[in-house]
Formats: sequence, structure tokens, C-alpha cells
Amino acid sequence: MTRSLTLSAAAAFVLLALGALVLPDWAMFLFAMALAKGLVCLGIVGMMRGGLVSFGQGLYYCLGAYTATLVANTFGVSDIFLLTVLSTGVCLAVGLAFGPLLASYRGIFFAMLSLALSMVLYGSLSKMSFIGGTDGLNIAAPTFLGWAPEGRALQTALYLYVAVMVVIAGTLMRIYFDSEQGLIALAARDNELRVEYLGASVRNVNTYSYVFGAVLGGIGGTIAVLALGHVDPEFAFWTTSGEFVFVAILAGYLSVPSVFVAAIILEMVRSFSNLYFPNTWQLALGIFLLIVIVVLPDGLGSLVRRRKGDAT
Amino acid sequence: MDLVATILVDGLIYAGWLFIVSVGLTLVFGVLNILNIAHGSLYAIGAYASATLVGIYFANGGDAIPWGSYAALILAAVLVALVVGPILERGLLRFFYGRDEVLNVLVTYAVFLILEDVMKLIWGVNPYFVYEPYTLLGDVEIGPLFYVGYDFAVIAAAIIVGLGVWLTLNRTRMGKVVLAVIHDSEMSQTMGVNVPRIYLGAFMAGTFLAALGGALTAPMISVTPGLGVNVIIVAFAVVIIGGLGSVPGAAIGALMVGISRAASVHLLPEAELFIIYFVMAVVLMFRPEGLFAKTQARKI
Amino acid sequence: MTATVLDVRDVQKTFGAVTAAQDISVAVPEGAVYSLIGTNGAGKTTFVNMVTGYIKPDAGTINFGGRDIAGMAPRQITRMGIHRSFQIAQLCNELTVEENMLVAGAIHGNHRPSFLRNGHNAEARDRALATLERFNIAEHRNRLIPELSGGVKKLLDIAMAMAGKTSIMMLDEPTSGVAADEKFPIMDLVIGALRSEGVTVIFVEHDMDIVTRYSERVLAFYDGRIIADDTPDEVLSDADVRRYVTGAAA
Amino acid sequence: MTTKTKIGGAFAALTLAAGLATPAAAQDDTFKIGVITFLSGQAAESFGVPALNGGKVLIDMLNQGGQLPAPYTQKGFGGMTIEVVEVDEAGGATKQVQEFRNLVQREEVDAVVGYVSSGNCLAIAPVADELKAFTILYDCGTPRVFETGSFDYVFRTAAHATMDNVSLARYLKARDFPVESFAGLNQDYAWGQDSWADFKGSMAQIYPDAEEKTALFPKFGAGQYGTEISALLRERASLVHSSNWGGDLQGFLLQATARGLHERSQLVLAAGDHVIPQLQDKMPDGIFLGARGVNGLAAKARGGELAELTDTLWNAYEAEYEAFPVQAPFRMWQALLGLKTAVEKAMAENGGKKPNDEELAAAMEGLAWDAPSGRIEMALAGGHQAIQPNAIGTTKWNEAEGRMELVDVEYFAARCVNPPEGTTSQEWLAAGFPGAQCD
Repeated sequence: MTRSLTLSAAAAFVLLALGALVLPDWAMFLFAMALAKGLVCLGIVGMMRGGLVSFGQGLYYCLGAYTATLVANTFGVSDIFLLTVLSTGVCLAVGLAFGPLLASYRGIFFAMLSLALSMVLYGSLSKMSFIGGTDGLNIAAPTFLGWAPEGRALQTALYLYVAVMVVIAGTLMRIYFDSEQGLIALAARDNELRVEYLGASVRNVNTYSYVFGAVLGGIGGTIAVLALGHVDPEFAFWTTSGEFVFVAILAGYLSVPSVFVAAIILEMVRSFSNLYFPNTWQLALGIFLLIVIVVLPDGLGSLVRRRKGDAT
Repeated sequence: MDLVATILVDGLIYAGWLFIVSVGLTLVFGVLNILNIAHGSLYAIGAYASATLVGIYFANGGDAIPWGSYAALILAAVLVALVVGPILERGLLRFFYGRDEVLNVLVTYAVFLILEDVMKLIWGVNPYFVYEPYTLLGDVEIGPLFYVGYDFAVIAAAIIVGLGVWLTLNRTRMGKVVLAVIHDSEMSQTMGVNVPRIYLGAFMAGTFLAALGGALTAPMISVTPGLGVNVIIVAFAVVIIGGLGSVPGAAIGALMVGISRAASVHLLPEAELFIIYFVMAVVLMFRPEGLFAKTQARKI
Repeated sequence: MTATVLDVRDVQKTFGAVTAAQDISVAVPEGAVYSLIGTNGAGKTTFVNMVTGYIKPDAGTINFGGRDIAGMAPRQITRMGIHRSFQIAQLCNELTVEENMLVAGAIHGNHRPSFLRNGHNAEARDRALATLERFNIAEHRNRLIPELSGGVKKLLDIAMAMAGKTSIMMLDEPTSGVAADEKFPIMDLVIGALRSEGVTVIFVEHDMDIVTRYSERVLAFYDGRIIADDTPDEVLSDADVRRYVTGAAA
Repeated sequence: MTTKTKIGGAFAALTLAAGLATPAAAQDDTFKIGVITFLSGQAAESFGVPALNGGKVLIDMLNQGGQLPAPYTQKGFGGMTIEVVEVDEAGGATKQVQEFRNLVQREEVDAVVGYVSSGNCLAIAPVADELKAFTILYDCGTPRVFETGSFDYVFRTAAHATMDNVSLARYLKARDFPVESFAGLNQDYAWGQDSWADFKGSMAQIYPDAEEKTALFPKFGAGQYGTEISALLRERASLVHSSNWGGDLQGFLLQATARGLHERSQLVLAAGDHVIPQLQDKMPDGIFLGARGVNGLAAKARGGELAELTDTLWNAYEAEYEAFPVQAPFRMWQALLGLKTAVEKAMAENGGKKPNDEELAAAMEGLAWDAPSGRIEMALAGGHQAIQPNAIGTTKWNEAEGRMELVDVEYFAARCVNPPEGTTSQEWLAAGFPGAQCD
């Protein structure tokens, strides 16, 4: 890990942590949710670097959230670290099972198959009335290694937890993006035939980024459900996944921090448009989306980082 | 034995509807290479437009010739194609040709969000009803069951649409040009085909078919906000099963989904929700690009 | 007498009604330089594609390294040592020249590609630079692919294919899309580099001057069959070849 | 590093924007309520918009003062003007939790009244308690809100959905309707699944010999019911139960009646009244239906002591929106009138100040008040869950006046069709309605 990356990670954490001091309550919650969703989107960005876009990341977001909730409600586990590890483990296993299957598909077929998978989870959960069906389940507030904060302290602790996760995941993903494997993924996005004829398996490349996406989705889902206190099958619905894709496109695949900035922007736009245009918020959101796609075709990241050999 | 017949009839009726709503989607994808999420919104707009038009028809003495309401239904779809099609294609989509497929999905997702609210601004949230055309064709008794004649009219409409699209593509000069564009738009452009005009035409045709689906459905439902959302996913599945860009594929896909769904409702209602994904997964497992995918042999 | 490195026997391939390969049999000795000639559609590229795994033959065997590689995936065949270049250079357009080379280096390096080690690490960059220098294209290292001339693209394509340990190199029209005055310098460079490492070379070519100058042996294709397999002089004076391939007056 | 600095700058700017966007807190002479209901999507037409419209009519009258009969003569809430912040309920529970926090922490509303969707109610309740924000759930049906949790600041002013199906079964018995078998078609989500389970449970008690036939759950918003109707026609059950609502119910009724399903089987609809204004004579005669309370036509037909209150609001609504009020406005009215009663009770106790969340919650607990839908009593879940009377009737088209009427209406006392305190609705059904007080 280079010094500049360490410094960037430290700076990012300090900046995020400052948010805990200055943000009003509602905004701290909004930021925590946005960062949790940003983790899911970071997984999509990882796949985008290899040329794939999953329209079904809701699968892992939902799976992580349900695993945490069921474990918490069945076994009385409330420790956020343990819950994160457990649900991430489940997502990892599922990701490993589906990854190799989906990795043979490209473009729109990959997008639609991943979407179908998450819709199957959505349908299955909707049918399971013993775990709440479409109404979903509640989960109690988490504890932090035995400490059970309440009110503002709880929100702050959750916010800092997600901030730490964001910095760790962001740093690891940056290392991966810059690694030899990351370079091969970029090449696969660009020219799959070339990569195959160099002797690397594009399918493996795609499987790796899919599995990383699954893990990130699980972490994001776990934190989101702990912050929200409630999960329902909607977590796996296609519109949820569509939003993740939107954030990923808004951010672009060049810069990691821009993923989280994009996630926060989307949450703010949605929150304010919902309040100020309660009858036309979808219209406002759609126009915002179009403007972003037209003005920033390579995403926010392209403002700060150009895809050239000298980008460090 | 009559159970099998019932399943087939129910399946055919559903398949007819599925085909009409998905054939436009596959056509637009084939030509423009855009998987149009807003297809569902166009369906809903078609439903609203026909509800409005048929309403106007009966409010102005249409009762004398109730059959005219069918013309009003179709006219509504034509109007939607003439108005909304060019606005979307010329005003927006043409700026995205050749861009990443998935990015284009997102563009149409934005259009979908916008149209949802635009419809609400135009038609409000109260439902529209135009049940007159639904009951006009009387009942059909098949075995122990009654069907509405209109259901069979939908099947007939699906067949006419299918034949119409197929004949246009394969038996007219224009259609052959469109097929050439589906096959390789760059090549066609160098060969002097007016590709922008083909794109506009194809998108308007796709819009017409989506709106026609909505217009034909309107008499049997209440036309309310949120109508388009559910159509998108099933139409996607049918098109993916059949192979993106393939008209016969959409027909076969619609039949497969329609009949398996009917079988499921009669025999195993719990599985109905999953049946469409099941069919899709099975097809893609054996044919990763769908049943009738356009071949993508690449010269190296 | 050197050992046979590639032994193709009775290979058949049809695409619908078109016969792309019919009873193709050829044995290539180690270290030889072969060229493939024939009109478009005669079956040259199909031959290259079958040997490198892009197309699976309908019948027949392709023996290499003690195994029948017919129908194996390109990736596996590449790992066994048969590398190839392409008629249209297959490069990563969004990456720089150096990064293209780094990708090749990362895949062909001494260790499996790492998730941690930076793709731009100093050692890899040195190696990439060395290869680029060898092919005289180091000056372009920071440019993106679409900015390059046809000749540079071809050289980079071949340089990437050579990054790993190569036993057989198949060059599909190495000089197509290259300016006339660049053709010979490029071929000198490429064939020189390959020969110095003892690599067996099979190249597809339309330019008979290049065929006679660089290859030891020529396979002439017509209608999916090999109609001549001999030294360049013999093949080019063959009546059938003159009639069907080179088009020179009989 | 410049990358980081720029992104950092963007982040800082967002943080600042979030910090600055703090609106003015409500003043002491206004009472600010956040009203959350469906303004888009399917439920907008059936529930959200009629409820909001009903709420507007009532709030306008309250803010003018003196428009309603006693005890609702005082202006606004205890003299304070009522101010409304509307939020669309569409978009899922995640979004609603976020919007709820924004309403409470950013908009600083004094009370929240909202939620049609049971999923949203379940998600909001713990958050309301965490934020100590007084919240009224005005519409959602699931009994699970208070059966699986207890909340200090959350109140539901409408009876939960168990009542709807118990009443249907009791109605069949009261009318001596013979039931050999029954089938169902319900929407495939918690509402439809729970409703079918409740109906089945009630039938098992009241018609133990009736055979249960196919239970179909078409997707929410399916639109096409052809295949399902074929299956139901083949079943020839005595009854077909449906708790569908909105477009799903309208579509089902149009398609089912065209194929004569209502002639082969008796249709019973748990919540069917709200489609009458749209369907008019397309709604066939002789259908048994409820309105999730003595709402809409059943309230109008009841008359009695509450007739003045009911008619005042009914006429105002009809004048404003050219349609008669169905169940949704009635539930909004009972919520707002309950809130008014609680605010004024709390002010009587704290010396006339604007009550805070604790004082409101204390005042609301166990409260009882009159609404157009009857007497509402916060009798369950330690005074947090309302019970209310219910009514089931039979449709009959009045050709002469061109309007739908409800005939053969049976009214059920609140304690006849709701479980007593301390019993969950599932236990109560399974045990055969112990403690039910029917006259």
C-alpha cells in the first residue's frame, strides 16, 4: 500500500468523521444510508471496470439485510461486527455459487439475468409470510462490542461504523483496481478477445468482480438494515437495483470516492424533491438522471481523474 | 381433458397479450439497440389514450354504432405513436445511439420515471373505464367455461400484429432495409441507407405496438397510475427468452410463458410468481442469447 | 531433421453450405517459417482460427505438445504456447500502449496475476518498456490506441502476443493495414525477433514479395483445401496456384 | 492527492448544504402535521388521494372553526391553526424511514399522521419511538404492528384488518347463507395473504364443514385475471373471497362479471366499497362487501347520533370532489379527530400550552372519541390500537336514482369483531373468538 493511498484513506476518514460533528440528525442518517448504499454501488463499479453492469445487486443488499435480521431475531445477536461478518459470509457463499454461472454472460444478458435472480429472491421472500412476507421484518438497534448506545450516540456510532467500512472497502477496492488483476479487468472490458488470446480467463475476471460485488452488497445491506431498523423484500426489487446502477453510472468507474459522493447526491436530490414536489418527485428525479447522463457521460469521477497512463 | 383445453385457451389468451406488448420492445432493441424500460410507460399511455378516446366517442353519440369504439382504440395507439414516438426518439434517444447498452437502459429508466409523473399530470389519479368494447363481442362457451369474445379478439389482434410485422420485414423493400439495419447498422449506413429515418420509423412502430397493447387492455381493466410497471418485467423476460431483436422469438417466448403460466395457475398456483423466471433461466442455460438471437459472429 | 511441432491431420470444417476446410493436413517442423496464401475465403484464416481455438473443427486432429488441441479454448491453447496476432489488431483502445503491454506482462508474468501488486509496478514497467523498445514503439508508450498508425498497432499486437513463452506464433496478415513503405521494416523486425528465439512462425499474407522473402515454405489454399505445400519458388510457379491464387496469367 | 482534495471539497460542500437546510420551527400558534399517504402508484387513486382530500376538507373546516357539530367546535387543534406537510408514501419502506426522519428532524413537525402500507407502518413504528415522535398510523391493516412490538409514541386510530374478515364470516351466518365450499383470489403480498388467512380462520370457526378450495394469489397489479377466473369458474365454489383493492379489484370485477363468475359463486369482498364510485352499475348486484369499518355508504345508511357529523363532512367532501367519500377519507377523519381530541385534552392538562410529544402520547393512550365511522376506542395494545364497529352489506343498484346502495347491512359492535386486549388476532381466531361481545 503506497504512502499516498494511506494518506488519502486517512484524509477520507477524517473528513467523514467530521461529518459526525457538524451534520444535523436527519442528515447524518441520510449520509449513513447513502454511504451504505454507496458500498453496494462500489461493487457495481468494480464490475463496470470489467465491462459488466449488474441490474441485480439488490440480491445481495437484500440477502445481507435479511441474514442480519434473521440472525438478530432468532439468536439474539445484536453486535454489529458479528452481524456484518455473518451476513457478508452468506453473501460471499451465494456470490461464489452464482458468480461462475453469471460470468459467462455479457452486456444486457448479464444485466437481465442478475436482475432475474434478485427478482426471484424478491418473489420468494414475498411468499414467506412466516418472516413477514412483503411487510418485512424489524430489527433492533445494534450494539457495538457490548456498548448499546441510544439516540444521537447510536446514530453517530452507526455513522462512524459505516464511515470506517467505506474507507476500508474503498481502499481495498482501489488497491484491486490498480492491481494486475484490476488492469486485466480493464483490458477485458475493452477487448475480451485480446485477453483470452493472452491466456487469461475473462470469465474468472468477471467472477472475481462479481464476488467482490456480492460481499460489498452484503455489507451495505447489513448496515442499511441496522440503520433503518426494517427490511422488506423491496430491498431486492428491480427499482432498488436500478438506483444502485444509477449511482454507479453517476460516479463512473474512475474514482472510488466519487461513488460515495454520487450516493449522497442522489439521496439528497431524492429527499428534497420528495418534499418540495411531492406529486412530481419522479419527474424531478428522472430529469436529474438525464442531465447527469448527458453532462457527465463518464461520471463524476471523470471530473477529477482522467483515464490516462499517468493517473496516480 | 378439459383441463388441458382450459390451460391451452387461457395460455393462448395470455400469450396473445404478451406478444403484443413485447414485440415492439424486441423490434426497438433490434434496430436501435436500446432496451426500452419506458416501453411500459408507452403501454400505459396507450391505455390512457384509448380510454380517453373511447370515452369521447361514446360521449358524442357513439352508442349508435358501438363498433366504432374499436377504431377509436386503434386510433389512440396511432396517435401515441405519432406524438410520443418522435418526441422521444428525435428529442432524446438519438443522442445516445452507439453508446453503451446498459447506459441506454438507464436513459430509458429516466424516461420511465418522467412519463409516470407526466401521465399523472395529464390524466390525474382517478381511474378511467372503457368497458364497452370488452362486452361488445359477447360470450363464448368452451366446455364448462365462459370466455369473453374480446379475449379471442386479442388473440386475433396478436396474430394480425405478428403477421403484419413479419410481412413488413420480409416482404417489403422497407422491411428488408430494416432487417439489414438490425443485422449491421454501420454497414447499412455505408451502403446508403437512411439510418436515422429507419430508427425513427422503428421507434414509432415500437411505440405503436406498446400503445396498442395498452389500448387493447384498457377495456378489461381500470386504467390507473402505475399500470406500466408490471408490464416491463414480463415483456423483458419474453424478449430475452425469444432472443433480443427477434420477432419470431417474441412469439415463441410469449407462447412459452403464457402456457406455462396458465398451467401453473391451474395446477400449482404457488409457483405462478416464479414461472416466468424459471422459463427464462432454462432457456438461457441452453441458449445463452435466447432462442432466436441475431448471430453475432465477429470477424477477427 | 527437426521434430514436428504442429501436426494437423484431416481437419474438416463447414459453415452451412460453405466448406471452409477440407482434408487439411500439414506438419510444421520446429523453428520453421511458413506462410499461408490464397484468395479471400480460401480458408487461411479458418486454418489459423482452428489451430488457435477460435473455431472448433468438425473433424480431424491438431496435435501440439503431445495433445490434440482441436476444440480447446483459445486461452488453453495460448497457455500451451501457440500465440497469435490478428488481421485487425486486437488492442485495448481505452488503455495506453504501455498499459496494453502491462496487461500482456501481467498475464504472462512469472506469477499469477495479483490482486494486490500494483499493475504499474516498476519491474513490470521496465519489462514492458524493454519489449516496446525491441519493437521500436517505445516512443508511443503514453499514447492511446486510436491515435496510433496502422503499423504501430500491428507491432503492438504482435509484441503483446509475444509477451509469454511462445512456441508457435501465428500472424494473421501482419502487413494488412500497414503503409507500403512500413511493410518490410515491420516484417524484418518481427521475423528477426521471432527467429532469434527459435519460434515457429506461420503467417497469412497476400503480398507475394513478402511471402518469398520471409517464408521457407508456403501453403496455398483454395476453396478450403491446400492445393500446394512446398518452397515459395515451387508454389508460386505451380499452375493451379497461378490460376487460383496469385491470379498471374497462366 | 488533488483527486482527494476535489472529492473532499464536494463532500464538504454537501455536508454544508445539509447543515444549512434547516427550516424554521413551527410556531406556537400553528400545529404542524406531516401527512404521508400515497400520491403516486396504484394506492394513490384508491386510498392516498381520497384520504388526503378528506383530510383537506376536514382541516379547512377546522381551521375556519365552528363548522362541525360538538364536540368539534373549537378552531383548529385547541385554537392552533393546522399546517400540513404532504409526503408521497410511494417508494418503499427505506424511503419512508428516511422521509419520516426528515419530517421529524428537519421539518420539525408536531405530529405525523400517515401510512397506508402495512410494511411502512411496521418500519416506521420503531423509528418513531427512537425519535420520540408522536405518530398516528391512520390506515394500515396488519395486526402485527402492536402484536409483535410495543411503542410509546405510536398509535393506530383504525382497527386492524382481522375485523374485516371476521365480519364477513359473521355476515354470512347472520344472513343464513349456505357455504359448502369457498375459494379465494387475493393479491400476492402481505395484505392479500393475511386477509385470506383471516378469512379461512374465521370460516373454520363459523362454517366448520365448508370445504376450502383453491387460493389464488396473482401478482400485485397483475391487471389480467383471465386464467385465474377460469380456475375459479372450474372450482364452482359457493363463495369466492377477495381482499383486492383499487385497480386490481376493478380489473378483477370487470373480467369476472363478464364471464359470469358472480352468477356461479357468491363474491365476498373484504374491502370492496371504495371501487363503487368508479364502477357504478358495473359493480354487480348482490355482492357482499365491507369497507374496513362503518365507512362510506354504510356510515351514510346508519344515521343515528353521528348523522350530523357524518353528513356535514360527507356533503363538504361531495361538494368539493364530486364523488361521495369511501373508506379512506373516513379513516383520515377518525385519525384527525382523534388527534384533535388528544391535543385538546393535553392542553387542558398542561395549562393551554402546545403539547409536546410526551403529553400528546399520554393524552392519546386509551382515548375514545366519536368519528363519522362510529365510536373509536383505543382499547388494545395498552391503549395504542383502536377498535371500531364494522358493517357488511350487499350491493344493489338503484336504477331510478342512478346510484349504488348498500342493502341488508349488518352492523357489528367493535368488541364483536375485534379480539380483546391481551390476545393476538391469530390466537383469537384459532380459539373461536373467546370474549367476543356481539349483541
